[in-house]
Amino acid sequence: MAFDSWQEVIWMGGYGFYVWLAFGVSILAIAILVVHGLLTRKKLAQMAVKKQQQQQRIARRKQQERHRSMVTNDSTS
Amino acid sequence: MSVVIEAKQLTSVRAGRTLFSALSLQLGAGEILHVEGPNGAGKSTLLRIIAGLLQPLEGEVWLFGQPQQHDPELWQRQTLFIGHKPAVKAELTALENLHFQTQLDGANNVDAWQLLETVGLLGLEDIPAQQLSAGQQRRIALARLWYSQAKLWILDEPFTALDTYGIELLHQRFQQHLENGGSLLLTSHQPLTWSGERLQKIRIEHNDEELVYE
Amino acid sequence: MNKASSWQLLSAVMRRDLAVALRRRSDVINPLLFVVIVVTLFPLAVGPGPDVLGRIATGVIWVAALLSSLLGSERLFRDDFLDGNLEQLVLSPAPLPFLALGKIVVHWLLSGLPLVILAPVCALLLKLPFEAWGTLMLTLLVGTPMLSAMTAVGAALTVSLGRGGALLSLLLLPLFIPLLIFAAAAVESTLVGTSAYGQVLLLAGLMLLTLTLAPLAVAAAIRVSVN
Amino acid sequence: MWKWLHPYAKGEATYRLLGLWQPWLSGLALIFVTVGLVWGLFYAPPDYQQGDSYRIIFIHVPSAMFSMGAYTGMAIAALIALVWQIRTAEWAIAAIAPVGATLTFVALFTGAVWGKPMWGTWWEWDARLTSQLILLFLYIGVLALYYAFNDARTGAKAAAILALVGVINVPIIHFSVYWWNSLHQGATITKFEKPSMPPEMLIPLLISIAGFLFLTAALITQRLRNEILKQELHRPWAMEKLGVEANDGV
Repeated sequence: MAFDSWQEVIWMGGYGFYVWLAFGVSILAIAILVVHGLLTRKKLAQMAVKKQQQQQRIARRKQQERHRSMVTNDSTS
Repeated sequence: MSVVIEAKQLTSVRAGRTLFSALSLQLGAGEILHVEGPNGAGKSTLLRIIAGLLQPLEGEVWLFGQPQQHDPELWQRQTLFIGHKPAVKAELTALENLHFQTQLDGANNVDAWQLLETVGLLGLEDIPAQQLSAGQQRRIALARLWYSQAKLWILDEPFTALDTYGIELLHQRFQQHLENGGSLLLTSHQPLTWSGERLQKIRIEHNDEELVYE
Repeated sequence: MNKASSWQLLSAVMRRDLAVALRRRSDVINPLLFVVIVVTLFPLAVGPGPDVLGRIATGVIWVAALLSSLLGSERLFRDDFLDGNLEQLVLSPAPLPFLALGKIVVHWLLSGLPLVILAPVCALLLKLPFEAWGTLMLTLLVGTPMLSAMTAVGAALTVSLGRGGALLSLLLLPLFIPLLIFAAAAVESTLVGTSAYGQVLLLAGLMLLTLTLAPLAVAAAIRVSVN
Repeated sequence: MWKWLHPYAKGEATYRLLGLWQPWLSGLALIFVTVGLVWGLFYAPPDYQQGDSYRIIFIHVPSAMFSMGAYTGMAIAALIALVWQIRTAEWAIAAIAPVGATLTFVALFTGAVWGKPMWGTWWEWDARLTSQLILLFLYIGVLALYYAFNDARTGAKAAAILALVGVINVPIIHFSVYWWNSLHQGATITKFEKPSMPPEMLIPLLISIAGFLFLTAALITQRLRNEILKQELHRPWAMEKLGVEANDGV
């Protein structure tokens, strides 16, 4: 350890403000990047759910159409 | 009959939507192929792929039994693509447009005045194209058909904005082209007043289950 | 189709572009007026003393030239894109980079060359010492073709966006920095009485490199844009 | 034809492979960065000239290195995307650019903060800081272009062309800025270069550099996996990965 006490660590020989500012902002920037990546994934999962619902709606409609055409076929025969 | 153009298993995805998948078609000399389908179904995209402007996601296009990339120069000389944008310079007059167009097509011996008369624009030669009507601009664009030596014409909505006489004129020109062994690939919302066994049709439908997020 | 050499096509494309530009003279003249007006603003802002003006003259003229080259650049391919000529160029039998070079040359003739001719007026307004006028014009003569070429790359990339203006500046201005540095340094060294030979030579080398590579990038960008 | 020769051209395979790497890269990044920074902050001796302010070097130098490195990597991806039309390479551009831009920002910020005690000003037109600033502009340009298009594929290709144009320009810009700096500032000592560093400082610096390498790789991997999922969302495998049972159409 190059320092004798925690006060000295924070003081950094008079340069504490600059050193901790540089480290703090850098770590924050990278943390934001990581969190943004995690949020993106969460958003993708929501989109997947929406897409699944969309597919189900389309499938349901197709089924109804098929059903209807079967009914009309029955009535004509 | 010799095959002029052949599309093999084309798949195209635009803006996250599958327009068509595994689409194949074949067109021989002297044949006409009418691509039909609702708005936004991918007709223009198909034409642009065949013209070589777009890359399909999968599949290939062959001209005279050779793949597209094989001989790009043959491709460019043997096909003529006219899209729905007329490629007419708004600032230039009809005559100037025709003049430059023949030069860009390497048809230096074509008389621009003669061409102007053929497409029925005589008397309008000194008016900038931006002051002409949409139909007249389209006539300038379509004038290329009267001197083109290309075997395959790819026309996206050629009849748009044309009057009855213009449509009739175009049909006559198509007839000549086919008789000379040319082929024609076109889209049109109007039904073709065409009868004959040489007319093929292909229909592209929406496939809506592929609508995805963008 | 009749066989036309690439040269014939190139000349047709260039002549047509020139003919169109002649019908739109204001598009050619406005960027030049912009330069003169910007140059006029500086003496008003920093005072007309020759010591201040003479020092900043080169920088002001060059920055004004960079900005003015952005003004008209959006139009470089926009009209061709909108009226469908761009896709016809792609389909033309001549190599696309070759035609792109033609468009760059036309753009330079209409924007770069007038700027070189205008330079003495700007130099006069900003009280640039007379002995540096020649170097200033020389740097503009060598530098503006690079401007046209880089601008063409940016314009081709953003042509299908319809609202490329601010984006185009963002893409291009950082790439202009070496040009600005060497051009300003060349004039500077003439002012202090040393030879500007090295810097001008360096600019000429950069110009050749840019004119070789930019048409390839423009062609690739056009192919992407007509998509 | 080419496409099928590249197994990694397929989204799912690439996604899986990256998934295998990601925990290792993240773990290594965490360990090395922590060790490097803690060592550098608390255990390395102070510099005899700059005192404790030099400790910023343990972040500044690695981030500056990989901000440049990431740009080169992005340009290589761009080249692959344009020449071989491999879609994963297109997505890699979108994955690398934000990481590179963040590293550039970190290098720029730490450089500026370091400049305050050294030069007495928050911003000095130092050659390295200036070229980092321009690099940041270049990154922002690529990102802006990538997301400017409606069609993701068009945007990726346009951004790829710009990245290649940029990578040719980066050395020219770099050279011109250094040259310009020497012209205007004469022989100021560049405070960031440390020709001879005692091992007590060099070792934590090297560890930190290694840590940032893993960190960069891990961040890119995370974003690339997201990008693959985003672009392949219409395929059943991607939906399953996101915890949704895919309805296979009809």
